[in-house]
Amino acid sequence: MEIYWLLGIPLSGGIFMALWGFRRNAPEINALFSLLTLAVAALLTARIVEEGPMTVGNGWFFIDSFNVFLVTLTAFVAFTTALFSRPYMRIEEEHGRLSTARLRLYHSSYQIFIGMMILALTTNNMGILWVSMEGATLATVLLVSLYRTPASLEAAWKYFILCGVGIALALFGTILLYFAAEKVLGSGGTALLWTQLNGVKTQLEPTVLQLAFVFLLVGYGTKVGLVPLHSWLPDAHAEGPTPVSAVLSGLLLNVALYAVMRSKVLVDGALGNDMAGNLMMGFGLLSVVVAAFLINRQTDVKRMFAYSSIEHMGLVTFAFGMGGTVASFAGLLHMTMHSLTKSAIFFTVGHATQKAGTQLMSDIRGLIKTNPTIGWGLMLGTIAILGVPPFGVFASEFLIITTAMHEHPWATPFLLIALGVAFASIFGKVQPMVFGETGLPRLPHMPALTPVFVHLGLVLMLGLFIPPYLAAWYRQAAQLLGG
Amino acid sequence: MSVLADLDAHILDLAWAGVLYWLALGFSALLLQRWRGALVHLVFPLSALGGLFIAAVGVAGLVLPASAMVLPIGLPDLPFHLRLDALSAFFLVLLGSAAFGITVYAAGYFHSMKAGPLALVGLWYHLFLAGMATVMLADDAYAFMVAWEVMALSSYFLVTTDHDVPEIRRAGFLYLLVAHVGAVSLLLTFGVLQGGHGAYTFDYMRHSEITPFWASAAYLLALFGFGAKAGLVPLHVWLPEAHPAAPSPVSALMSGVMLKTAVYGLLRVTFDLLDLRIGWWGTLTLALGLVTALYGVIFAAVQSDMKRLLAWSSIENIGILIAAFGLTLIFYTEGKGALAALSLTAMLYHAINHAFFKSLLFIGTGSVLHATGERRMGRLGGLIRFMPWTAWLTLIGALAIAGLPPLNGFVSEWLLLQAFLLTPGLTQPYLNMVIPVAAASVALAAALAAYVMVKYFGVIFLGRPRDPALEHAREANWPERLGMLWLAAGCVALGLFPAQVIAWIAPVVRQLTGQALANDGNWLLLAPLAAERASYAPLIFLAVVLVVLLFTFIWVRRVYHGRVRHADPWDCGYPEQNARTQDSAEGFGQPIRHIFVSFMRVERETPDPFDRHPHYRGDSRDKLWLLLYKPIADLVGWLSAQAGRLQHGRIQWYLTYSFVTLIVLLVFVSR
Amino acid sequence: MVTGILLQIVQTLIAILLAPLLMGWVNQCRAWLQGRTAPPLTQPYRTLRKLFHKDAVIAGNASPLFRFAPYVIFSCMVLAAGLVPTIANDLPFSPAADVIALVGILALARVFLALAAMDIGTSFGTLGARREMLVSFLAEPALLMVFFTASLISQSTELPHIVETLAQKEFAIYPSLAFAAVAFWMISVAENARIPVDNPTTHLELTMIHEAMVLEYSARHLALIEWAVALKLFTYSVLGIALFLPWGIAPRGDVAALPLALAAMVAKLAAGGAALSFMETISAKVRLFRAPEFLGTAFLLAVLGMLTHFLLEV
Amino acid sequence: MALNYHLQIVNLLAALLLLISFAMLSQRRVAGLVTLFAWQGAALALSTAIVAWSTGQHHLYYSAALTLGLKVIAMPWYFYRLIRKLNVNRVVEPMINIPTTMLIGIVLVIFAFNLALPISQMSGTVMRSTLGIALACVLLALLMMITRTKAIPQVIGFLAMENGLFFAATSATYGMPLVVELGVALDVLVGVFVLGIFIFQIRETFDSLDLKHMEKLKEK
Repeated sequence: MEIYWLLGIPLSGGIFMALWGFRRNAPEINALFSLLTLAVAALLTARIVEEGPMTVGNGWFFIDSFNVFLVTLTAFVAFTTALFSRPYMRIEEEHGRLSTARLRLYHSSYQIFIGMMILALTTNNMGILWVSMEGATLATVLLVSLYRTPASLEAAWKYFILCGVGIALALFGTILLYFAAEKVLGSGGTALLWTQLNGVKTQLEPTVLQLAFVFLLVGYGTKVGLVPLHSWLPDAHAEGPTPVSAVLSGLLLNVALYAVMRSKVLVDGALGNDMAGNLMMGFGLLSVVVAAFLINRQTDVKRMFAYSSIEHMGLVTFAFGMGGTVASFAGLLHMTMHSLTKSAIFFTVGHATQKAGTQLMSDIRGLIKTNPTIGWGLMLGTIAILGVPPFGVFASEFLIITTAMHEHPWATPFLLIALGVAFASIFGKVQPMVFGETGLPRLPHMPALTPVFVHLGLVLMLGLFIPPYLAAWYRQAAQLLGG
Repeated sequence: MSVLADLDAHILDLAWAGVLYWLALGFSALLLQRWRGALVHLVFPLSALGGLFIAAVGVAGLVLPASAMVLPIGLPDLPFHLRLDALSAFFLVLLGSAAFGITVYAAGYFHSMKAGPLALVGLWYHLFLAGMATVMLADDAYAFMVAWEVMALSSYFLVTTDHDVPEIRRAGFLYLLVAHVGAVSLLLTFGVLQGGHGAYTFDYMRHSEITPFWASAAYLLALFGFGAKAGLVPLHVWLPEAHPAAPSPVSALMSGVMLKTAVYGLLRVTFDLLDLRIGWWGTLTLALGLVTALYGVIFAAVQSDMKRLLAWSSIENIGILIAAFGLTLIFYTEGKGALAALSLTAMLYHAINHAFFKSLLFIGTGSVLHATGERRMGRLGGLIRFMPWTAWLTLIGALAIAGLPPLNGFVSEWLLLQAFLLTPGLTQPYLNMVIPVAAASVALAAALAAYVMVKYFGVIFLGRPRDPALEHAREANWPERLGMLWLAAGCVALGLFPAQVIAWIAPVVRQLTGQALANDGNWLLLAPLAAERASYAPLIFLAVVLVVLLFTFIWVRRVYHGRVRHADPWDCGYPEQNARTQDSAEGFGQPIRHIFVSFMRVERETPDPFDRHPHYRGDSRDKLWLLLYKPIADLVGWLSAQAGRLQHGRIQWYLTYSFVTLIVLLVFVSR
Repeated sequence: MVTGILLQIVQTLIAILLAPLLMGWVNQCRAWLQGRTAPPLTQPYRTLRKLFHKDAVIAGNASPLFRFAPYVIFSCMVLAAGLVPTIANDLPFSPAADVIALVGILALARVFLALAAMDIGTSFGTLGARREMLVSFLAEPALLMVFFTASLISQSTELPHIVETLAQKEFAIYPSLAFAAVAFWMISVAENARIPVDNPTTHLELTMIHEAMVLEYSARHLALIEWAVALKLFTYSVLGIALFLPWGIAPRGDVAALPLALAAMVAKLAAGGAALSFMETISAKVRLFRAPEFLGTAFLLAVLGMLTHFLLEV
Repeated sequence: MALNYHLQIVNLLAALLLLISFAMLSQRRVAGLVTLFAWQGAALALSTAIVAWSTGQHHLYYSAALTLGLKVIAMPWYFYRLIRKLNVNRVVEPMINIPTTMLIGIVLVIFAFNLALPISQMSGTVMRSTLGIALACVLLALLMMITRTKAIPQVIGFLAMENGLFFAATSATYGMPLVVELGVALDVLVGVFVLGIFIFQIRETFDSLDLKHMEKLKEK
């Protein structure tokens, strides 16, 4: 039952905003819808935790420990982002960078985007999964180009074309999947249901499935931002409004990776070898290393953190590629930590850039003086994302690196180098932004930094203590993925 | 009361309580940021008491059997494991006793600091203390790494306390970077040691077998990781930058205590977690240690900034520690248990000695800095007349670190040299060649240390004030003096009662090498192996010196008059002499620079004969920076430039990437 | 034991009393060799006496350390002299401080001298201190290496045991000791401010090392320092004797051998002093920055001594 | 017999699709490109209809109709309007010259066929080699997107790719479940709509549809 609410609220929210989004209090309503979504998601989670995996709506929706935690995460980050975007967008409007009409578009697509992602997470049908992924892309394309500046248009165009192509390849993969499935399950509706496929995965045709996986990996991998399919990501993150960057980085990438993982489970079952795992490890490692070196060259703060997202998604992909319960557990943990931390960072960065009126890091100095909360938020967020304990990102990196050293020692030198370079690059650029003398004025609006510290607080807590039910939940998911 | 009744059951709870106490003080400091008085007069004194408490727990822990506990925090399958055995206990004593003096001092030092920053300092300072204590208590990889990084992080924030200065920001960045890279390599060490499926407890590692190859890998990674923290050449570059940048009590903690956590970790991994040790590790480590020692002391001799000088001297002492560690490994793998015990004792002894005298020197320097606001030794001088307390107490530290009897520095040096000296023929001939050379370099380092300390004390406290403003230098306040007094007393006590100290270290040595150092002498005679081979009795020594001194003094006074006439110093016929004609710090280091110039990049501004206001600046920098680090930085820059080419804006190219990736993968799978 | 303590005291007193005499003897020999009329043998005693009677003149800004140092230096030297077996071999005090401690004592005295020199803050004082430390940071480890060679042979760092092994055990030729002996000679020349490293008689500030440090001292303080210097020379000489020609030193508990031992010692000292002055006469003082080379050679020789011990004698 | 007959027609249409893809690859004029795209859509619709008829998969009729409506009538009309409005119907040289493109295309086709061969062997449906052709169409379309330097041709390439996919869906498998097809169609529709908005925005921002104006975002 909750599931319909879960989908209904954001989608209706989208329509509502499309109609009345020009209202003065639209931001509040936006936040309200997100809050409702979060509430329902919490209810759903509660049920899953006690009743275990279930299929709803005669098999159209399937909710297990894996996707339900992503649903909660999505709803949560969506809500906090809505909170953050409330004052942020106001200020943008006052600066005259956005018109009311644009805000209406923004709010409406925001809700639809959330709805699409939840659909993608909860659906049981690989085809619908594809449809909703595409939908999420379409919903965000116009958000990326919201400012209508040449740069933002360019970014949006690249985003659209590259992800469009990628997603098209994913469709071909889905077709192949269906092609293989219908011979086992017979043609018709059920042949794309993941639960069904999962049941018969050992009988599926290996040759077809490995082709299918290549297409799915390249397709959804484009949205995950795996090197070398990542080219759209930094542009889109840098040019879109900051709340959008936050949800792109924090949520969309996860959902795309979720799609890959769903297919991987099937393919592993069908092939019985770890071809899929090796591919993912390769992509992951490549992404980590290349992203680390690219970070070193950045001058635009949002762009830099976009690359850091690529790096972390690479790390997660690598972890999932390694397989095994510990690695999968670490991967899931890292997903969560990255979403929370990275969105928090984007919040602070948003305020910082708004204050400085530029995204060039060289022009942002001494935040800790002008606005200590922003300064400390950015500093702590950065430290957290760089994998320094006691923040949770370290917990997952700890597990990933030690496991890698144990299972695939050859990969560790690359990780060592990449992490070192990334640390040097990011921290070396953030430190002068936070510390030192400054020329910036104080901010007229009180920035909404509660989300930041809520996120960082959670990350800190999860680094030191993971509540038992949460842990159990992760374990089930890890079992599911790592076999 | 029941706690005291069965202490061995509760000792670990007490230790953990001490850690929590520090944490609590840290956060209360954050809450008290409105009340400066409370911060200065309450928080810091209280945390000093915490130091004493931790030290006491450590002393008890040395004699009690090892005890372990599990905390309800950490990762799901990996809660924090704590364990208190002799090794941890020893380092807890080191931490606690040094921290007591330093924190008492800090209460005076931060007296004039503004409330806001002071609250932050209070927070990080106590996180730092708690982190170090937890490092020594941790009994699983995760807890260890968390504590390790908390320690690094909090000290980073302490280093960057006044972050307006670009150099300090740079120093902090360099420090955290090296610390992080080191931490990752420690992660890899534990990655090797862990048993898969999340078996990360030290207890598991202790009982697991491992192939020689992987053991060596683990050891080298550990050496790299801990070396980065300890400032082992060539990973030392951050140290001379970061230690001076911090407020003096923090510098004292970093040099005196934090560096020892690296030593602790090295001991823990090598002698506790690894189940086999290989000979060449020892030789390698010994060599590295000696290089570090000499490198450090040579650069210490040419420094002109007093805190930087002390930082370099810390590198030297770490080098000696690591060398002793390597020697222990050699003896241990050669099956010479007694000698291993001897050199390990020397190492631990030197560790705690260094904790005391280096902290003392750093805080003494801090008082000078407070009184004069000047870090360049070339602008100081003659302070013994205006700050007698600071001067005389610092002198004790200086003599101790110079390894002069009867103070503590001499004892550890003596033990180490004995370890070298009493080597019977080792099985590998090349080791027999190594030992004398090693002994020679240790002796050389010690002698140079004396040079450095004469420079340090002489230039700062003796002679004529090089700047008239120094006449108004204010003596250190009472808490500061108290802190210095404690540490100085420690130096003297450790120097005068070696037999007791060694008996007290014995449990640690026995735990690690399976054999303790038998003192063949009595309570005042220290005889490590056999009385007729070597012995040393500082108390008698001191007594005789004092007797002779007293006798001479009385005799001179009795037999002759004590008339004294005060006059100007003799100008040797050059009436132009003034305070500026004394040796500057550079001047005093000049002979050393002259000899070892090949290690340094010397930058000099020398005045030309027609300058109205002649001005000289000399600076000798570390060549390794150019030879090792800059190339790495350039390489990274180049690589990222190459990576940057991927991203050149043309959507057609981006599409091509996807296209090619697809084709390649298809080819790959359809084989 | 009682005899031991007596011997210890007697021996120390002998050292204190004879030290200036040795100094006088060296000066005398050198005067003869240079064809000057020699000062009387007791000249050093007279100088000391004169100095003790003078009024002390002290720079106005001298700190307590300045006045305190001479006493420390003197008593350190007395201690050092007391540690070396000159005539008898059972010294109850020797377990308290072995050769390494002996080096430590010498270093302590040196450090105090250097600090005292820097206290007044004249350019010459600091210059002297710097040079002194420069000389010592090479001489000290070299001296240690010499001792190490001896103690590797005798498996002990206690001087009496070393002497026992070398003198009273069965006679053996130790090539390593040859190296050590040469090194020791060079070291003691340097440490006692002798040509070619320093010139004890010069008063040209720019060339001197030791003298530059004591420029500010006068009267009783200077006397104590001069006496300490004499003691230092004496100590090094008897050290050399104990290490390299220890024959004749009375073994433990053999009181009867003492007179002979005394005679032997005086003879050896006389020879040594003569040799020293001879070397001084035939060699010229080197530039200051040659001194490190000179001492570096000594250091290397000493290390070589140890190596040869490990190569040939183990 | 009848089946065999339909099979031949579908294969013929498949060949036609491939041919059109090649034609698109070589077409310099935008308007011509649109026309070709329309023809491709028509062929696609026809083949779908035939498959539907021959196999009695009735929901395929809907798909056929949808294709006809969207890709043969609506979109081409829309594009013609666009071209007229923005008047961008000029001869445009692709990035790589035509013959080379053709060569690469042929290589791609061979590659696609080889790739699809093992799968076609086991294909349960009557349409054997169509999967290979579909894959070839997809790759060719992608190649076209790479070679074109203007916005509209790129979009058309994108849609042509969609066609290839659709063909794969209908012929290789007897069409995906209806829901999915509707979803896909909806996405395509919205996508084209969004693209339309974009093209206008691009036009008014850069007053040109040349993609070389959009190469600002890159690493210095």
